[in-house]
Amino acid sequence: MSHGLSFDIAHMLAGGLVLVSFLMLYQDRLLALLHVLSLHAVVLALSVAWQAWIQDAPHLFITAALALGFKAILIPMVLRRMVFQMGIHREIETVGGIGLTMLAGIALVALSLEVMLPVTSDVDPVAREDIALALSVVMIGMLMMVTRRNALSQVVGFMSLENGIILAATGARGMPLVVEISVAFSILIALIVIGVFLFRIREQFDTIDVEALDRSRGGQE
Amino acid sequence: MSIDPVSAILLIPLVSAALLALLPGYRVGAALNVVASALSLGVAVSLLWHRPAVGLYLMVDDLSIVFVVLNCFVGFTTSVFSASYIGHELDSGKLKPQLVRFYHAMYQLMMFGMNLALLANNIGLMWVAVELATLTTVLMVGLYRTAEALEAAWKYFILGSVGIALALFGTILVYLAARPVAGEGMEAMVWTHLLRLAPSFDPSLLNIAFIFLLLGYGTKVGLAPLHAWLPDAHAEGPTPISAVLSGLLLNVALYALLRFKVLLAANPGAIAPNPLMIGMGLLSVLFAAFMLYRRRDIKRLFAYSSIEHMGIIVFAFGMAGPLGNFAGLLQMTMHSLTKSAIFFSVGHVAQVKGTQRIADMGGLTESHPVLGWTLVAGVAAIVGLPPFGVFTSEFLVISSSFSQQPLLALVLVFGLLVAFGALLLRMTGLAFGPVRGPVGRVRASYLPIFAHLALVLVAGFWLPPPLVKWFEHVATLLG
Amino acid sequence: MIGQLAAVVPAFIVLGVVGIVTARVQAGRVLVYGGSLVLCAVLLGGGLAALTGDIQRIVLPIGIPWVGGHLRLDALSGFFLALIGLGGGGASLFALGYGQSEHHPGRVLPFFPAFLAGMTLVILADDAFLFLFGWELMSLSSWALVMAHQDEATAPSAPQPGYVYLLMATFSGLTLLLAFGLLAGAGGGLAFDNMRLHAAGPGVTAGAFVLALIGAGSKAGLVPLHVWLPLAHPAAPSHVSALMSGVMTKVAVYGFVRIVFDLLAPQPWWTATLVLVAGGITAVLGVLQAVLERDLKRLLAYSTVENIGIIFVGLGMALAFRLNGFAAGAALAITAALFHAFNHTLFKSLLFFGAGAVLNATGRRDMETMGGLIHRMPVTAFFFLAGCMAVSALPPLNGFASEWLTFQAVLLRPQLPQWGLKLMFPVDGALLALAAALAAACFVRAYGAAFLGRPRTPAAEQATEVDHWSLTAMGGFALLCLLAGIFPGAVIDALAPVSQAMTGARMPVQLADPWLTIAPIAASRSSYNGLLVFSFIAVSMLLTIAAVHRVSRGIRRSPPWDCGFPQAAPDTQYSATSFQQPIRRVFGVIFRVRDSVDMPAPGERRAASITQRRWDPIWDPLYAPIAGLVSWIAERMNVLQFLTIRSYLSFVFGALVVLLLTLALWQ
Amino acid sequence: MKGADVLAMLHALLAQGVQMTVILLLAPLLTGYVRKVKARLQRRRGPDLVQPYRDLRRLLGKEAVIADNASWLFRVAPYFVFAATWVAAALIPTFAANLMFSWSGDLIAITALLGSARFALALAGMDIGTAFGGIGASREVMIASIAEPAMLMIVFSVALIAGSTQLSTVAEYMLSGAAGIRVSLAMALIALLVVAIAENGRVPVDNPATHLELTMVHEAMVLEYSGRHLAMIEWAASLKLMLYISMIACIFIPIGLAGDTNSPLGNAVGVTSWIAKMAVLGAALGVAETAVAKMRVFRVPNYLGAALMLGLLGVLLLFVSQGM
Repeated sequence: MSHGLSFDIAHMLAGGLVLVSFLMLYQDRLLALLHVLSLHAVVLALSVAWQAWIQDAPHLFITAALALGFKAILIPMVLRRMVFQMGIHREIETVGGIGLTMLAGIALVALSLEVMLPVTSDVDPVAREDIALALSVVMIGMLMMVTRRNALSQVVGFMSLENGIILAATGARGMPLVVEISVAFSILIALIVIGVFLFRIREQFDTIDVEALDRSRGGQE
Repeated sequence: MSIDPVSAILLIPLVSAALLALLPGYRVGAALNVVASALSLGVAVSLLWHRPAVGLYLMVDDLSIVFVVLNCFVGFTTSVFSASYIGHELDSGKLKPQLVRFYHAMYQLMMFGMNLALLANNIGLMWVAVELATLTTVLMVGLYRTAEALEAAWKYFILGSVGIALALFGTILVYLAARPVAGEGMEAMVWTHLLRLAPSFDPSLLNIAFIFLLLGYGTKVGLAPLHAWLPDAHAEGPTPISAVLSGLLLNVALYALLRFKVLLAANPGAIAPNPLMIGMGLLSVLFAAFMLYRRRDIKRLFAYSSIEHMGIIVFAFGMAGPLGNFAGLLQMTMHSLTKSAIFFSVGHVAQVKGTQRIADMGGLTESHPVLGWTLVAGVAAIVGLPPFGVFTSEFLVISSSFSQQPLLALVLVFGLLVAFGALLLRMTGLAFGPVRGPVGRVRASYLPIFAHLALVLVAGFWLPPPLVKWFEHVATLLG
Repeated sequence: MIGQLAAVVPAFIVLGVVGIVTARVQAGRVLVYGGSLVLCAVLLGGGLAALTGDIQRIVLPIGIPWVGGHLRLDALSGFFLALIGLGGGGASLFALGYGQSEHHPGRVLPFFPAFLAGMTLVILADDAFLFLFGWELMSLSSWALVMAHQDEATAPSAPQPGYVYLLMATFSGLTLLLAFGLLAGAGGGLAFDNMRLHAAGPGVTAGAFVLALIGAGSKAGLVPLHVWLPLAHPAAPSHVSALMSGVMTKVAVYGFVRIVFDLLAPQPWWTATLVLVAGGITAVLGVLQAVLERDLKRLLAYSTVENIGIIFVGLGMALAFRLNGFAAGAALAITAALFHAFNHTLFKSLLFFGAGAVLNATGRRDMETMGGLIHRMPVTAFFFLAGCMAVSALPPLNGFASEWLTFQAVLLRPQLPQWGLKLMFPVDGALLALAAALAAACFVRAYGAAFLGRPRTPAAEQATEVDHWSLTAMGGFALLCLLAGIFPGAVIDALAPVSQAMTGARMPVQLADPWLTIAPIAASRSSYNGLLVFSFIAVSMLLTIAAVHRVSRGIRRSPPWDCGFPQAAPDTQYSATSFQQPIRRVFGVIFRVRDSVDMPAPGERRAASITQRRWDPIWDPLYAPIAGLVSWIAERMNVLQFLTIRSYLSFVFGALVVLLLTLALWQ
Repeated sequence: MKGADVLAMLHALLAQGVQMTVILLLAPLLTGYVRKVKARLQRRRGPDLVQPYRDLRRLLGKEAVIADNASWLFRVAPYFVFAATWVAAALIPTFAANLMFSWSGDLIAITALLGSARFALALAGMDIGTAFGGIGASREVMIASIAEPAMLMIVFSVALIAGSTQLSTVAEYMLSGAAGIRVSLAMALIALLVVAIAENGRVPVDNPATHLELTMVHEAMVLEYSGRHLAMIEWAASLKLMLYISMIACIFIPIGLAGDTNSPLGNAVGVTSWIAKMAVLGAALGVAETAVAKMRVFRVPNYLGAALMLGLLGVLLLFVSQGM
């Protein structure tokens, strides 16, 4: 198996993740956004699995499985239920226009590439593009977090950010602790989702409905 | 059987955390908490004489030992303070017994996280440890379960998560930079290896890594504009946690940042991290200075003062050179001791007055002479007046930076003055003038306050030679 | 000897601790003030001995570890130590009695010795750290003393004395710190000896000079940095006020002299002009505000501002002479300045003691509520009169001697090549003359309103003479004022080593002149003999009295002429406010004084009233806008406390993007 | 001490004593003379030249009536005023320069001595606590607060030209003609005339003869005085007038001043020329007082301010240029 091909495929998958990130930016309806999120996680899972294969690092398959099972299926499902529960499945929400956000996303990708270009000494010639793409995903994830009003979209943004980090971590050959990190992040995301659910956070992260919290604990003692 | 002290420092809090989670009863819990903290402190002090060999995961060097001892010391005094504080909260019904159990367990878990972060010889492990410490504090900030407390914890959690992510990305980049030189796997994350090999790393990757680390760990340090969680977390959490947050957690995050700064400094091709640190430091000082004026909540006030001081410290480390680094270390130590002492006083004051609103307090030197005067002394110390140690460090920061960067030093001095004006204004109102609010007695533990202030006082005119030697060595290490 | 003097500092601190412990018992007062008195005597003796002794140094293992704590005793520090010893000793003596009436001894006793310790440390310090340590300690402890009576302070809307004071003090400390930072250079040579050797460039020298002027000037009370002084000095207990006005401002003068004359290389000529301008304006503005003041202690504080101006004019002239290589002139000017500093310590302490005695006896600081105290407190009144005459620069007392010397320095008129100096010398001469005349007016008013006339309130009517400790302290200073006035040559000769060390020259030996005349340059040029003037006046007065009483028929007491309105109320007297009215009309334009009279129409039964509004030419255009600006920014920025998490996240994001952009551009 | 020294000293003491006695005794005469001149100019006969002596004797002989609440200060002040003025006057070279004690005080000291006297008198004015004393003292110090600096500026001008503040040295310098005619000197002269008028309470600043409340300054201050105290004050006022006129004479027309008190001829010339100068200047004062009207109190500061400015201008000119 030639190095060229294996890296090309890895590269393609990373590029695909960026593309899906843009898709996310484009979606202004929550339900569609959740679909794209699943897609994002699937592409990540593929990428991680591919890395596990070419790096001959079977433990990375755990990460891939986690990405697939947890992020592509479970979380979107939960979020979907929450969307319906809260009755916000029809809401449209962005801070700026979609076009502007997309432009900003492109600028961020350009910035990521620009800062990564001087990286030269790496033995893997493609690795720096990989990192640049991962960086792009991270940046777009953050952009998403700050341009969306709805708490759920912000969760989605954070997840795509985290996907970018996992991408970078798995792309870094031989990086230890990746599995632990991905597990830790999954827990973090779970906590955030639970928080959003518990606090009945509809609009933004800030408007915490504490009474809802008390109800969920079984009411006042 | 002999346990090596490094493991002991980690095991003591971990085991006691488990025990505390199981043991019912406030008194037992508080006592165990104090004992465990005292034990940790004892072991930490023993590290001064017997330094174990550097391992793949853990190590003790000149930089970390300063932090570890300080960490364990403040951890211990805070546990003493916390015993009386939490007792009062329990009596007044603000906390339920099972929450207290949870609190004590979390306290030790947090100490474990911080000690681990300081002792880690592995950048991955360090990251994990810092995040562990952060998450435990998130839980403690929300301890009171009030709307404000939950909101503060939530804010802390969200911003902290983003910081976590950014720091991790930076860590990955460092690994990537190290991999070609240090080889794959764990080797490329071991701090001592990294430092040795740093000169041959790819500088561009290091640069990007540092930016992410600066923002990631900087969020924990509380640098403006990443500070937003800090004031609320300090204000809404239990006061011992405010003291620990300001006194320790910020330091731990700073420690992580310093580690990477050393790495960058060792690489000739990398950007100087110093201008970035100076910039963020100054921004934090100025920002916090102006934010201090409109504060109505006494704990939030001192939280902003922590932001200001972190700004000064980061500025000092950014000025670098043996003088700047020395000043930064000293300032950091002094700030930990002083700020936690202030929070101890403030905690008792808030308990007496039943509120944290500054407007509802007044004339403390009249109604509660010990608390009032220690508060006055604490504020005098924190704003950098002699005979307290912060004066020494600020003296060094300003005098050394003015000859190098007169304009920056002027900005710093301006910020210090503005902050001074705000703190003085509030302190005057709190400590002097007519007595406001309830004047009941308080079951206070003055010992931690006195211990901290005494240390800060002595440091104001005399620094023990061994300490100076360490600091000087670390200062050269930091470049 | 320096060892003993250095040991005085910790001894003071120990006294402070004793003060904490024993604040509640009577013995505490005796212990603390008695102890301070003894230590001050040590300072006085050591300082006087150091005037003629060799330079002594020691290095202690304290302070910045690699620098150490450098201490040094030379003529200059000896003089100022003696000043502290004198002022501090007097204040301690006074407080032995005055302190009895203290309501909160716990708030005074611990800080009084600490204050003295701080000042002593400043004088002894020979490195930047210890100097500033002492400097700030002095500020902090005196602040605590100012805060001691905070609860009795003025209206909450007025600027809080303690607040403004400590803020300005810290400003001064930080400015000096910057000056030392410049002087130390990149090498961090914080010891003064390094700075003396370190040849700084002209830019650095000028920068350090300006910073030193601002730093020391704001502590001394130089306009426009004096605003804290009239707030803080009166707010403290009176013996502390005396110490602050009489001694602490001198410590600030010391700081200026030490940095500018000792540590710095000669500066460009405009620096001297700067000092001359600041000094002249300070003198006149200070005394004008004193004239308009009703509060006796604030009046004294403003008068301190005036005297600081006079001292700085002397120092400015010394600088001007020094940089033009006219050593004899520099010696004369600096001697005049230091002599005046010495005198000011004497008479201002005396006056504040007097004000304190009045405050104790009547509970009042407002002169409009006093009157006739000369009958109730004859001894205090007598000593206070001596102080008033001294501060008004009237011969044969000491204030005149030093002002006379200052005028002589103005009149030297060497061929100064710089236009700025050519202009400022005569202008400062005129300003000093104006200040001296206004000071006389000011103290006629103060003495007349407080001690003369008829009592205006029952409090003044029932005042009683104060205790013997206080009277002894006042009497001692009054005597010293007279002695320094009639033997000025002794002081000038004592100052010769200082002048020698600072300017490289000294004034001619004065005590060798016949009849103890002082002649700064030559007797044909100018000379003054305080002793002769005093004895002339005394002898001719006694002769006249003796002669007149031989021919005269004695006196008869009767009610004063009442213009046909018998039993006029004390309110009909000329009050302090009415007394200043002519001067207010002449100089009021500076203060934009507005008098609005509310005169009831005929038939109305309410009282007429007059309200006076005054604009402060420094506070209003300078400090109020700064305070407003800070407040405005704080208000605007406060929004940042209440943003959504998303906004905070966007800050993080923005920071990330900015930093990455910077990186991209940098590469 | 050798015999010759003792002799010389005794001689010097004698000269000094004579000078002091002479001015003390002649001062009331000068006052009477000015009054006489004024009366004649107003086509009155006026009182005798020696009327002031009679007044003094009468006052001295009378019982002094003082207020119930007068303090010791009130009683001491007149003597102090008298003594301080007398000492100041003794420092002025009237007929001879280089008198024994002339170096015990210079022009600045003379100004300050007069200031001391005024200080005491103003305080005395406030001692009783009536409106009159206060109003007088208040106005007096206001006037002094400008007149004194103006006087010092004049002193500066003169001192800068002559290189000394010692009146004897100044007089000798002026006598030598080295000063020539200078702008600053002229300014100083004008200013000195203005100041002298103000300081002596003459028209147009004050009127020594008035007792109208609204306008009086000096007389209001001393309204409570009677008997011997008043005598002292009156005498001091005369002394002061003499002092100023002598000073003007000594600085600006030092002709005939004896440089050495040892020569009888010199002394004789000195005394004669001095008396002549007094006569001329006193007459000039009388004329001036008759010719102008008293001004409102609050115009006085402008009037004196002009003198101050003139003095300052003179000093500035001297500092900036040597030739002025």
